[in-house]
Amino acid sequence: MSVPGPVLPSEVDLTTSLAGVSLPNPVLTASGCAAAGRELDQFFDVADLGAVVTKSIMLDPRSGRPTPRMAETPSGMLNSIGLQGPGIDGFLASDLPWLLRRRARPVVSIAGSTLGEYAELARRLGNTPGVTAVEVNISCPNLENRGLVFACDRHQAARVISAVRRDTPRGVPVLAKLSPDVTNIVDIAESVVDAGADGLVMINTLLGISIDPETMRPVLGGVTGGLSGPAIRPVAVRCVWQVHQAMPDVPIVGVGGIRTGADALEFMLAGASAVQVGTVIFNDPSAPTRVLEELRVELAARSFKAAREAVGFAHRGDVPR
Amino acid sequence: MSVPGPVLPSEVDLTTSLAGVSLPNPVLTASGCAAAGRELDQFFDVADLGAVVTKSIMLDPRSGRPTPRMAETPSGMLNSIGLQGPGIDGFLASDLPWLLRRRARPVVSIAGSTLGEYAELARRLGNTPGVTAVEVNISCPNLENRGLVFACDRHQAARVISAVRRDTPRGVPVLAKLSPDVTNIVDIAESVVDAGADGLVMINTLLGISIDPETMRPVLGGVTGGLSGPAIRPVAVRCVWQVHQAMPDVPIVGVGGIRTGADALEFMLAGASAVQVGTVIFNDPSAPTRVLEELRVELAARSFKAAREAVGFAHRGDVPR
Amino acid sequence: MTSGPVQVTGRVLSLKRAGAYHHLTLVAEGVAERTHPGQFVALAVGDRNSPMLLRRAFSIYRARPSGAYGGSVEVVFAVHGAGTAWLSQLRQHDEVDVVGPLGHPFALPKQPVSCVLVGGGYGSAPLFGLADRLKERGCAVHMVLGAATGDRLFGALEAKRSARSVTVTTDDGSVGIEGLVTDPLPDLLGRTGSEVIYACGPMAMLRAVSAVSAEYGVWSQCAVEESMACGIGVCMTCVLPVVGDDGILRLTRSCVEGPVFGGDRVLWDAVGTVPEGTWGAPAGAGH
Amino acid sequence: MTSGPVQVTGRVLSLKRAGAYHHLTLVAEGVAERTHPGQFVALAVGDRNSPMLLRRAFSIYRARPSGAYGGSVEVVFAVHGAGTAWLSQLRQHDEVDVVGPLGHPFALPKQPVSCVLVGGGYGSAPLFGLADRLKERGCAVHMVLGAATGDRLFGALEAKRSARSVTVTTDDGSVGIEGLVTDPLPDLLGRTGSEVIYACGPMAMLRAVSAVSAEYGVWSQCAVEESMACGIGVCMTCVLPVVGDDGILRLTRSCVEGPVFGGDRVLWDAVGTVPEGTWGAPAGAGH
Ligand SMILES: Cc1cc2nc3c(=O)[nH]c(=O)nc-3n(C[C@H](O)[C@H](O)[C@H](O)COP(=O)(O)OP(=O)(O)OC[C@H]3O[C@@H](n4cnc5c(N)ncnc54)[C@H](O)[C@@H]3O)c2cc1C
Ligand SMILES: Cc1cc2nc3c(=O)[nH]c(=O)nc-3n(C[C@H](O)[C@H](O)[C@H](O)COP(=O)(O)OP(=O)(O)OC[C@H]3O[C@@H](n4cnc5c(N)ncnc54)[C@H](O)[C@@H]3O)c2cc1C
Ligand SMILES: Cc1cc2nc3c(=O)[nH]c(=O)nc-3n(C[C@H](O)[C@H](O)[C@H](O)COP(=O)(O)O)c2cc1C
Ligand SMILES: Cc1cc2nc3c(=O)[nH]c(=O)nc-3n(C[C@H](O)[C@H](O)[C@H](O)COP(=O)(O)O)c2cc1C
Ligand code: FES
Ligand code: FES
Repeated sequence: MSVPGPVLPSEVDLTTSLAGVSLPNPVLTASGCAAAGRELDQFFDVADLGAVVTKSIMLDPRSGRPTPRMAETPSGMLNSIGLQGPGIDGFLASDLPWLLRRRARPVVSIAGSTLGEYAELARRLGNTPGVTAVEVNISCPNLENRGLVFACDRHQAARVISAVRRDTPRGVPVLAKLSPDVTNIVDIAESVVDAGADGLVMINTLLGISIDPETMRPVLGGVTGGLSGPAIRPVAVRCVWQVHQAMPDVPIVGVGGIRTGADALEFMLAGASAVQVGTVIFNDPSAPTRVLEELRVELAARSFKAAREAVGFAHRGDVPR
Repeated sequence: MSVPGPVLPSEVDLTTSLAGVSLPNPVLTASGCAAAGRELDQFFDVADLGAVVTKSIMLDPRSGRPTPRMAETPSGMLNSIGLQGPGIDGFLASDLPWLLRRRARPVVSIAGSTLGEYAELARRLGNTPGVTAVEVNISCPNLENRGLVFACDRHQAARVISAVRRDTPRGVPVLAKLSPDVTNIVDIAESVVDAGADGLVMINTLLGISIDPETMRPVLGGVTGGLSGPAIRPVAVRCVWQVHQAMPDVPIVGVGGIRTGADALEFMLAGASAVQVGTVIFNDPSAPTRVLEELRVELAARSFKAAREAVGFAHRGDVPR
Repeated sequence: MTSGPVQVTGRVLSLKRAGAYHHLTLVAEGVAERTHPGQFVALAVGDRNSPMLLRRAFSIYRARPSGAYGGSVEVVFAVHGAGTAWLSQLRQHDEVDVVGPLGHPFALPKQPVSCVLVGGGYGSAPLFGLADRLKERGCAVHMVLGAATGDRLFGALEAKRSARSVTVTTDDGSVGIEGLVTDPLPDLLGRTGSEVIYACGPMAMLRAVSAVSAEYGVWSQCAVEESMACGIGVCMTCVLPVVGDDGILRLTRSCVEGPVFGGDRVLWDAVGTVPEGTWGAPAGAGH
Repeated sequence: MTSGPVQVTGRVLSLKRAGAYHHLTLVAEGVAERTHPGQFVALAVGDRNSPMLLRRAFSIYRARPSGAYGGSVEVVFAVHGAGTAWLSQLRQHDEVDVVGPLGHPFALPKQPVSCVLVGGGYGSAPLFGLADRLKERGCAVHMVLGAATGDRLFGALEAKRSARSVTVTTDDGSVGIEGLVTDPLPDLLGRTGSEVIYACGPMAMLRAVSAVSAEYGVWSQCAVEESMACGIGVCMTCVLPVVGDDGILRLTRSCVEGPVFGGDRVLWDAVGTVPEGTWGAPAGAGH
């Protein structure tokens, strides 16, 4: 680590490298919590972030699930949006050009119901300049395999990633976003890395249910939903820790319940090179840039001259307790 | 359901049946959150509860893990106690007789590191009168199988349950306590039921990590810990829902983040015949009896004349939304 | 007038009871000058570690760009769950994080026509600012305020100062006419020759108002209340089935494209479903 | 005197600054009459939905079984994290759920011997009640209070009224003698012929006090501060290695079997480990 000594927050080098692509800083938005950046740009300049991760985009327009689509839970929430969106054509026509005009770095999240859809999405994106990275949301039911979620099966997960990797230009990293709802996250991580993932994003939401005390039926139109927010942070940090421990050289983007710069630092210490702010944006639309500024202060307070030095720091046995 | 109409809380029939054993009410303590009942008896009469579930007991005395053993997290906590306890002899000599003298109904939780240990524990308990039920904590590392947790493998889980069932007297139900850290909870549930489990307890804690911002190392002496508390409630309710949906006739005890009577009702609506109050005891030592009284009021407010009628109610499609 | 929302730390100037409701005045710089009637604010509830992550949305009752203490916004709310319970415990000078103004305001008629403003419960709150604007344009304003019980009426007295005529209904008849807020509408439309109905209140009321306006061939503007996680358009939780200007039925975000919609554009009966024909609906999806 | 803890809804009677600390007085029925010096209370922080589930433990500074407003307990605390920050924002009449008194109190000598009471930072709080009891038994009381800086000393003035002699140390020398609280001990033990040391403060201080008492052959009673999830003995988080009366080394709950332990019974250097030979330790376990 850096020689201990007073470091000013303004002096901290925040640049990070995301599987070969360099970013001005390690704070990103989480997919589905920032749409395509436009609305947040009313609260801060989206180009100030390391990158903007878009809502997962599918091949065709999607209506999503019936409402209610959310339930608040202790320090978290459940959502069941069902990937509502304009489809890849609408996205490429409107959202992506806007992000590029604003000089933001777009990480495009893609989702599919079949292997073929993922491949087709990768091809369409591959022909489009300006994409900083592709994030592959594999927490989707596989319609060709009894609706089992791709991310919950090492082979299905690997097939998606290798299909996407094949059709994505060399310089554009492919990031696999993993689900925590598995017996062995390291096993899935190894499988997608073997299949060509340049980095990992952890974690997607946990499957949950909330029952409405008035109707006495599940709150969500979709019955089950994804649990997110600070409630799940210990699970997310654990996933990052385990996978970094097993594969210290694989870049990891940490996500799950980040509310403050201290939370972001926790993920970096556990092994994340970058982080994403998700649900907390609903609580505080300025959260991504606030977290970034707080992270800078936290790093300086611990005499880190560069954010990179903090990555995986908690694994080093030589640190005195 | 009962004919809608005003029901007084005092009129609600709270009796429940736990895999054949009848209990005066459906509110229990969660293993490891109530020791063996003695300390809580200072705050309420432990015989007022449906049952007292003891801290998981092992064959031999156990020192447990080094401290720190806890970390507070948003609406939850991590613990890594490491099953500290007196061993079965100490338990049978002191804790069990005390519970019986107090006329409480003891559900004895057992834990082992090998199949043989579980079997031996069952034999020792089988010879002891007064045990209301045996709860089998299978969220332990299997020392004979690379330390893999029994509850995370359908075969290992089933082997433990069938060994315990074999040596437990007929009239004493064997309850399998499941871990949520699996890809498919229904699969594990089916496997242990096939192996002879008379009922299921869901859920044990989720695996998590918290990193200390000061030392920049994991807070817990044991590095990873179990996440519990209201934060995990949506995951616990989901597990109960899924398993009740798949096996509506298998008795389920719901546990995970219950703080109020409304929370207890949520578990019952999802399919639990009884519930356990755990972490919230640390927040409020009177919580088990408070939850019981609140549950009574919630049931009456919904015109349930008996707690039994609420079990699985949220699954009934005919309920108007 | 500046547009787009701001995020500011508001301070409680006052919190008063108003019948069954609470009337909260927040000093919140920059919000009032941007506000148009029908817009709302989203308030964070609890402190920085609050277990309640989602903001609570409230219609703006009054917005004063400047005052002795700086610009302020006022909301009227009912205690419903833990978030509004927290708000009801606020004390003077306490801080509340405010995002606003949010959403699409009521559209105003170009001509000085007669208008009927219908409010259910606290739904009357945004109608007073609207009434002022309409009167500035020379419109005649008639108000119909309804509630389940008398203490859940909001602003009936103020309405007398604001509107040319005021009709009050309660379900239990404790105040005004016994019945629903829509009962007097046909008669009032006829008597006043009104060409627009503005409405804010529960979904069932909005659906009924839309039906009346369809039947009587008047234009309607309804402010809806859907569960919102973000209030700013990024989460997609707050959608309902709305037919766009292009005739296409979409699940439309009520926080940014609403909360005010033309009553004829919303498929009221299909709220909570994905109706057949919705843009992007899975083939053969019903509900 | 009744024994065993109670759980009651306390009410804030006052909250005052005391140097770097806050001095909180709670009206809490039934707690004071059960309290012995060295015991503590566990306070719930936040409201019924608080994201902070674990109670915070505080030594009882004063306990008055009755008063103008009923029985009260007083604690002195430093703002450390979110829970103590919440406590520091309490206002008069606010409610706080109190469980107490908890834990094993200081053991009192049977003979009227001379005693040295050592307090580090807010650790001096429980020593005043102790001093009163000791004096009732005819013991001479000498106090040594230390802290990092002057504003972190608690009760130095009160000590002058309470004790026969008072020695004050600060790490920075801003008040009293520059140095550690243990520095004056050898001299004081010699001068006063004391046979017991009572101590409350950080672990490192308690370890040093125990070493001094071992060296000088005096008995010591140390009140420890381990992270506690429940405070009542059900969770097993608060353990530390202690040798029992039977000579067996166990990981012992500091909330019920402590917080006061004989200084010679605690393996101070092994806190945070499972030392070889601990009852139930896995064979060959070191740390
Ligand atoms: C555009 C808009 C304007 C509104 N204006 C007002 C107003 O002027 N006065 C007023 O009293 N209420 C108004 N509401 C409703 C108000 O937002 C809810 O009563 C409030 O969010 C309930 O929060 P709670 O914590 O008390 O309830 P809880 O049930 O604990 O809330 C849990 C979650 O559900 C959401 N929720 C619950 N009920 C509603 C609801 N009716 N509408 C939307 N979200 C809900 C909450 O925002 C929260 O995220 C408005 C809602 C919207 C969308
Ligand atoms: C028997 C006993 C007596 C105590 N007496 C006093 C006293 O008189 N005055 C005083 O200021 N403090 C005292 N403490 C310490 C006090 O409990 C902690 O400062 C307080 O819990 C910190 O809470 P927080 O929310 O501010 O910090 P956080 O760091 O946010 O707390 C997180 C968790 O860690 C626990 N924790 C953090 N620090 C400590 C600590 N030092 N000791 C135990 N648990 C900790 C908290 O209880 C909580 O569960 C005592 C502790 C014990 C065990
Ligand atoms: C409303 C909502 C919508 C989401 N949509 C997506 C999505 O489209 N694709 C995806 O990969 N993750 C999606 N997520 C998951 C988040 O990106 C993130 O992985 C998860 O919420 C955990 O992070 P958080 O706790 O910071 O929100 C969504 C989460 C929420 C709350
Ligand atoms: C401190 C602590 C100790 C626990 N010990 C055990 C145990 O010994 N055996 C067991 O089966 N579960 C144990 N658990 C898990 C609980 O019984 C329960 O399954 C889990 O905490 C979820 O419920 P809760 O959120 O209500 O606490 C423990 C939990 C905690 C917090
Ligand atoms: S509330 Fe989030 S998009 Fe409307
Ligand atoms: S704090 Fe729970 S046993 Fe001591």
